[in-house]
Amino acid sequence: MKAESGSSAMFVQCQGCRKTLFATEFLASHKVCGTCGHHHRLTWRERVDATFDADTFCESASTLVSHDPLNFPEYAPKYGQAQAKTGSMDSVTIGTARLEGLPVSVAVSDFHFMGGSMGSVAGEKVTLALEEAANARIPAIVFCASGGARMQEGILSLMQMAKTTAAVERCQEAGVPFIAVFTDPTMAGVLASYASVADVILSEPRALVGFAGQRVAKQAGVHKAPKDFQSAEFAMRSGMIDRIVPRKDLRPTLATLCRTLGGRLLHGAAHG
Amino acid sequence: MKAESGSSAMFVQCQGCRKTLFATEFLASHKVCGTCGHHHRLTWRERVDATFDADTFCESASTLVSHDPLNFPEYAPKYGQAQAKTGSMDSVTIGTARLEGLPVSVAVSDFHFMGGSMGSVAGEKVTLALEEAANARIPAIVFCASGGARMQEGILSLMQMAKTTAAVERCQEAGVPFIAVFTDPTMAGVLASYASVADVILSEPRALVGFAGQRVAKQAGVHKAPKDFQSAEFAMRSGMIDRIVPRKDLRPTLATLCRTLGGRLLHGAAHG
Amino acid sequence: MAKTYKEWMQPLRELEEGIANLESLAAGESGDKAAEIAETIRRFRQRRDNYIETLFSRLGPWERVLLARAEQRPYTLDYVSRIFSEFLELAGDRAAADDHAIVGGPALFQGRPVIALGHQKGRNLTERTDRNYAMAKPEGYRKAIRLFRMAERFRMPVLTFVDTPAADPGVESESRGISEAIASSMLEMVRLTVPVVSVVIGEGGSGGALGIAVANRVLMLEHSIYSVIPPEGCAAILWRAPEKGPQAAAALQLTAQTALELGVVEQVIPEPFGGAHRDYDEAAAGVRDAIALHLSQLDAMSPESLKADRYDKFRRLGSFSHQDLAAVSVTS
Amino acid sequence: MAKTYKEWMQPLRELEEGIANLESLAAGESGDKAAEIAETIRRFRQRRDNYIETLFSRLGPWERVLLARAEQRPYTLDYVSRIFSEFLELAGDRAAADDHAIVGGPALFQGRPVIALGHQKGRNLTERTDRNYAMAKPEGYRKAIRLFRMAERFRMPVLTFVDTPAADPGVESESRGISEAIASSMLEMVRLTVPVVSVVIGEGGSGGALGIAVANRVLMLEHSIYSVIPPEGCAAILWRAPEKGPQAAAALQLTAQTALELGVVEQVIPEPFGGAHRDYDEAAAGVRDAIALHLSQLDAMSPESLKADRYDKFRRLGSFSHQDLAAVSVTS
Ligand SMILES: [Zn+2]
Ligand SMILES: [Zn+2]
Repeated sequence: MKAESGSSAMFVQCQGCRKTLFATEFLASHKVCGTCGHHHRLTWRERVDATFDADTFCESASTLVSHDPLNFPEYAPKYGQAQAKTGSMDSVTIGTARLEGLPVSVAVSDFHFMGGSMGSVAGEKVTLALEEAANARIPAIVFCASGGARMQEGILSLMQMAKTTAAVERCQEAGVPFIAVFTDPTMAGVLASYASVADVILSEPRALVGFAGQRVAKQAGVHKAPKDFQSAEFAMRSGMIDRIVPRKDLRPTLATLCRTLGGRLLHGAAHG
Repeated sequence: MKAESGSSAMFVQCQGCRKTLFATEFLASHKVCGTCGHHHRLTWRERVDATFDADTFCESASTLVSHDPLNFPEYAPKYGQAQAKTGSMDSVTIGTARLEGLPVSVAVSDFHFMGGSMGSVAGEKVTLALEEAANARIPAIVFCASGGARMQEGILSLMQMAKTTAAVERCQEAGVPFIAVFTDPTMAGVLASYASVADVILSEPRALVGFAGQRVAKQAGVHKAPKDFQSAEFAMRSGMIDRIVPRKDLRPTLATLCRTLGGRLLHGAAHG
Repeated sequence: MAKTYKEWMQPLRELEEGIANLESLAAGESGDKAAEIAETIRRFRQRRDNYIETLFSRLGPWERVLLARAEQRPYTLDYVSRIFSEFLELAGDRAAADDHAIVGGPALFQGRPVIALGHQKGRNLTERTDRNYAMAKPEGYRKAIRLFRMAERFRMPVLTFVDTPAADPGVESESRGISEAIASSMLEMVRLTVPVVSVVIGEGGSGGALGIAVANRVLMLEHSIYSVIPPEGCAAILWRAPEKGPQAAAALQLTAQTALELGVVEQVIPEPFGGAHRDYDEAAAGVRDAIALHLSQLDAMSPESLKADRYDKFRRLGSFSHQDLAAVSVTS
Repeated sequence: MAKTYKEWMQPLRELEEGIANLESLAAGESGDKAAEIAETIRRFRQRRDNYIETLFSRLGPWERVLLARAEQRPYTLDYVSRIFSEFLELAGDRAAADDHAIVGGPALFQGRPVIALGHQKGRNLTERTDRNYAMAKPEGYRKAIRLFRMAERFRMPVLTFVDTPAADPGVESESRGISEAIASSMLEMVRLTVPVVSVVIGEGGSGGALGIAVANRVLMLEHSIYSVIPPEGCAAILWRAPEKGPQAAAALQLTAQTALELGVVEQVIPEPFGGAHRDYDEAAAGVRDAIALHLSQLDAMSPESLKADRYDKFRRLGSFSHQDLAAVSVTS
């Protein structure tokens, strides 16, 4: 949007259709364009507000910060700028919340923090959120929004793929459902790890979803791609996504999944 | 072959290249044409002789016969003729044997008995062979040669697919390897049940391997098939087969699989 | 040529149309005239019911095939919407595609979480093409496997609805392993330690049907069929004459009653008067009650015994004996 | 432009050629002349060894990348043929295809059954095309999953060899779920209750490498690399200049030594003098001994603790702290 989120401008311009929209209506629809349906990116707080019961989100591990293990060029200042811009310490925010009254463990990635990239902190927090779900026997809901691994942390960033995937096994062992929601974009190191092995995968419409970034793919000589290559719709056709869910329907859809797949957790193991 | 197996003709004609071959050489190569490599079908006894250590095959359940549960038109006389022609009671022969000294449980389907079709008896015998492998903790080796389910036994034939597949789970639980060998043809109800869930699938070259019989496929409007559609080579390209093994190499290949995948059974559970 | 469903149903349709005409006529009348028409309608309805009764009292094998395939019959989603609440369809095999010939997802059955899935036919050309005539491809069975594993992980009973002429036999299906997919789906069902109930609601067509029907209890609707091969295919192979489907249907004995007698199914669920298609709600209620009954029995079993029970059910099926012994059938 | 392997190795190649020429010269001589040539050869060899020593004592980050990628290096099957007996390659993902970029199968390691698998590069254009430059597609990882499950079922240790620039990023791979396949392969490795040892033998390229390297013990050959992204890709993203690979290589610190210091790998296996490509047998012996050592340690663990050990290994990896606490790295 032209207008900064949280600013008091009366109008914003849609990034999909370029129409001018009333800011109040735009915010009321959680930044979905009433004309073309374009789903604009949300900050983690906007996502929490749009999804979970009011005032139920309880954040944890909020003070974790990366150590810049490689002393990577330009990383420290970029990291500081992202913190200043977003008010968060890193790209992923975790905690517990309620969804239509049901307790859930939550992780939300925020693209506004260095492209939602996954370094040591994001990996640790996703892992903590999945472990919390397994330990507390509540469903895990993870909102993905990431360009991939955070290359400034080198090989340790790559290892977050294995670490977060391993945590999915904890959920599976505990029999708690893990639901991933792909939002624009869900790419590379995040897509190729915990996100793709969720029990259920939902996606917002037209989110970018893919393995190789466009620059990497181009270098590798990818061509003859269909027009909607690396979209949620392409991934859905390819059998990778369960449902493409408009933002306004996400809350009830997630609640239904918690009541069915996670139903046994609520009522005790009455059957089987 | 033009000459009946077991006859004393000096020459046979290859069904692949139509060349005339010396019967002695032909039999010495276990009916593989020395010129074009065509693998002619074997009787169950020829297969046992070609594969296992001499005089180690010990047949079981040899007296099982079908009951013709639907009193299906023409089934009883056809069944009797097949018995008279082959000297077997039904299409599958089972037992135990040794392979390079290693004990194995064996099932061999014989295409000469009503096209190797799987009815109640074949299903029972394959199940018994797999259960024997699981119980005795020895590898199971099954040679497939079948047009599919024996429709004359109606719905009970269909149920043999579930029954034999369930027996595979017994092998998996027991940790004994189950190796299937596809020979010409391995089709339909056999391919779509126990055969396809073997741990390792070997196939003889150019065996017909497919789901729908040609007549059924034609009725369903199958077209634009590649030239080698429903061949072992096509199935191999499609990721369904581990190795295409010429008949002369089957014995050492199977032995290697028994020593590696089944190695633990021989030495006791020394590790892990 | 073998009779079609349309030809077979022609007299009944004429009666129904007559009744409909009279009903619209009656709407414009009052007094004696109205009473007279009402009486005629009553007589026509009686005649229709008598006709149905006669028709169904002497259903031949081929009529049973026509009935099981009738596009008026309720399909999987017709039952699912009536039997479950909160059904949420999930999609994709996580490998290649989503198959619209098989639908499934979590739901609540009488308030309790379950996995429901089944073959889905289409009612018009667009739907039928989209659903591929309920002929599932490998991705359909692989989606089913995903759902079975979910059921196992979350301890949910599995309820499947069977209604397919056969699995898809095309080149793409073959190259993506249709045989492997069916076999793996069966194997996954064998492994389940949760209750599994399957209901054949229309056409139980060979391996494509069995691929999602390896259940503790297999039920069949009264007018459904279950067959190792479509009768036309059987006729094509035996007599090289696909048009001899009716004869093959007779020989194959593909009825619910035969399946019950052979021990293949545990219960035949009665259909509403004149067939399930005449009252979807009543048909669904019958299926719902049957599922509830069998689930309540299966609930008494431990996870291990549910798996063992399923093994034993299929282990017993067959009809044979030792040649030199007294001929005793293993089934029933 | 960044230096190529060929340019970098030019002086060494000239020395080697000189030695080869002298050797063929010597073959035709005898007496004093022969002794004289032998002495020259000796001096040339000495010079070559000194050159190698100098070269390897001050390897820059980019030279390390070139070395790890060198097509003279031994590839997976070169190690497999030297380390195992009775290796039998298995094929197919049982869903769509067989991927020649990953090879694997059962084998005997010092007489004991194991599953061995790894990325396989090609040495000439035909081979490289067939192997897709060791860039595995979904079917490669799904074949690996099949082999992992076999290892679990038959209680065989898993030994993987890592050598890939990256997973295949093409349209087909995307449409068959390359991301899902990599993630599922990692998840399958997480679940294993048998010992797993992975050896990075050349190029450990991002997710494509990690997909078969979730092991209890990850080892790296001295001159192999392991990186979250190829340096050229990193340069393309950071500076929009793929040719700045050398700078990115320096920033990424993709060496075995760094991986060891960060706790990512457990051991760096020394290579023969001048690199693994100068003596395949010696290189393989080093790998064999390292595997034997780690397997003997893992053999002491129960199935459950092997799984827990693997979880803990990756659970620990990361470098962070609470902002308001003393900055203490979690690793090493
Ligand atoms: Zn718009
Ligand atoms: Zn020939």
